[in-house]
Amino acid sequence: MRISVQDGAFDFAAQARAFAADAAGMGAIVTFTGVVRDLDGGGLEAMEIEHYPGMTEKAISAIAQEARTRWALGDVLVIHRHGRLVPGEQIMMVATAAPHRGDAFAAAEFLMDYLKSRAPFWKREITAAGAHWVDATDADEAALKRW
Amino acid sequence: MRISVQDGAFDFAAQARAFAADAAGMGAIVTFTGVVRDLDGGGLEAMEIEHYPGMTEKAISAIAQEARTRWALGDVLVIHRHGRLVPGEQIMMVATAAPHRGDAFAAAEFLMDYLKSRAPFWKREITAAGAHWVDATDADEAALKRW
Amino acid sequence: MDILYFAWVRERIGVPSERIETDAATVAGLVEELRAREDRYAAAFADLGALRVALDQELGDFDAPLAGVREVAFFPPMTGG
Amino acid sequence: MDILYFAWVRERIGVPSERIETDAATVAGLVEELRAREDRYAAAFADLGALRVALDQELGDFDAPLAGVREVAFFPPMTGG
Repeated sequence: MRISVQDGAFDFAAQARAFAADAAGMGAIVTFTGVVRDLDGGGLEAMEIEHYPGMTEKAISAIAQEARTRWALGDVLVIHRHGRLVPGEQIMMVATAAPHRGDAFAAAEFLMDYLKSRAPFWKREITAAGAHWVDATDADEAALKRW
Repeated sequence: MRISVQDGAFDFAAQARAFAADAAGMGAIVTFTGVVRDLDGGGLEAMEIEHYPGMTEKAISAIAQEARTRWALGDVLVIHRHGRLVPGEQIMMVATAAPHRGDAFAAAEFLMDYLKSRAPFWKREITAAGAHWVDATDADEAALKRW
Repeated sequence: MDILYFAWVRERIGVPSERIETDAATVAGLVEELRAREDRYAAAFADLGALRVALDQELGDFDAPLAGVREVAFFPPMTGG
Repeated sequence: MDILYFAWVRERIGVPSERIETDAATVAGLVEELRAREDRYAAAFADLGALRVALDQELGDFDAPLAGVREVAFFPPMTGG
């Protein structure tokens, strides 16, 4: 299990390659990558991500451990950036390896749902008009109910 | 949308990198990679995958098109090998790009469930004791019911 | 009409494909004709519940009509992915 | 006790953290003390439903006891991923 909270960029494909290479005996590997997307009407200059150093790593570790108790997993990787990102940059990724595809998919979705609402990150959108904290959505909170 | 049915190996990470690079404006990228796994008791020498040339590409295209009508997707990639593979080799991959993570995950799982049971591939396990056609499972058939 | 066989169906019948003349109206009628030919066909088609059929490379049913069909394939349930 | 603020809570209060002395028994008691200090605290803590709290870096509730706690953080609902 590897968890990295970092301000620098990561190479999603290189991380996926290394993760897959280490996943001996696993039949299924799922990756998710989140990318900074422009606003629907355009105009996003940057996304700034604030976090709670110390708690962030602990919270993600707890979420990943929980995933390991719920599904038969070989390995888990979580990388999440903080700081200033521009549209098109990769914010975060998760990867899961499991003997069977159902477990790999479920764990990856579980990790994403929990990272969205239970890891201490806060996003702020920067446009020409100013800065705006992104609101948590009811849909993201509701997504936790299914687990 | 790209679909490749091939006997040669593919470079999962390079494919994932190219797919992500082309997915402009997408917020979520999901990849699934299937790997030949040894039998639970060991002893798998090879997995031979037979397919139905011509129909295979059509069937996968139809599945991918169906995914595009069900979810808001930016792009879809499916690579599936046939021929003789040894444990640890990657059999196939799918990748989906979407504005939102729910669509990317759902489409990737849908593609996998349909590829398992509706694309004309047949797996044969080769061990020292002989060759054995892999049986389709009730679980794989049942997985289609949720869509 | 081209008839194709895959996986253990191909192994039981002994050839991957063959061209036949048939007046059968449906896939089921074609299966009856094939079964009557030789034991290896009877063995391959013993349990239709264990078989799938494609007509011109589209999955179909055993009661599907054969009119206009050029290629019929028989195979066990698929195991891709 | 170290008190940390994140996102718009930090912006409203104007500092990312501060050390305070408190006899409050619970998080809610601490919030009452802070609200009484200055308008900027009253503004930040106007709607507890819009806030989350962590005690020693674990998510907690507003009625959680403060005994033994060294670090309390207030912030809006998280938006990671």
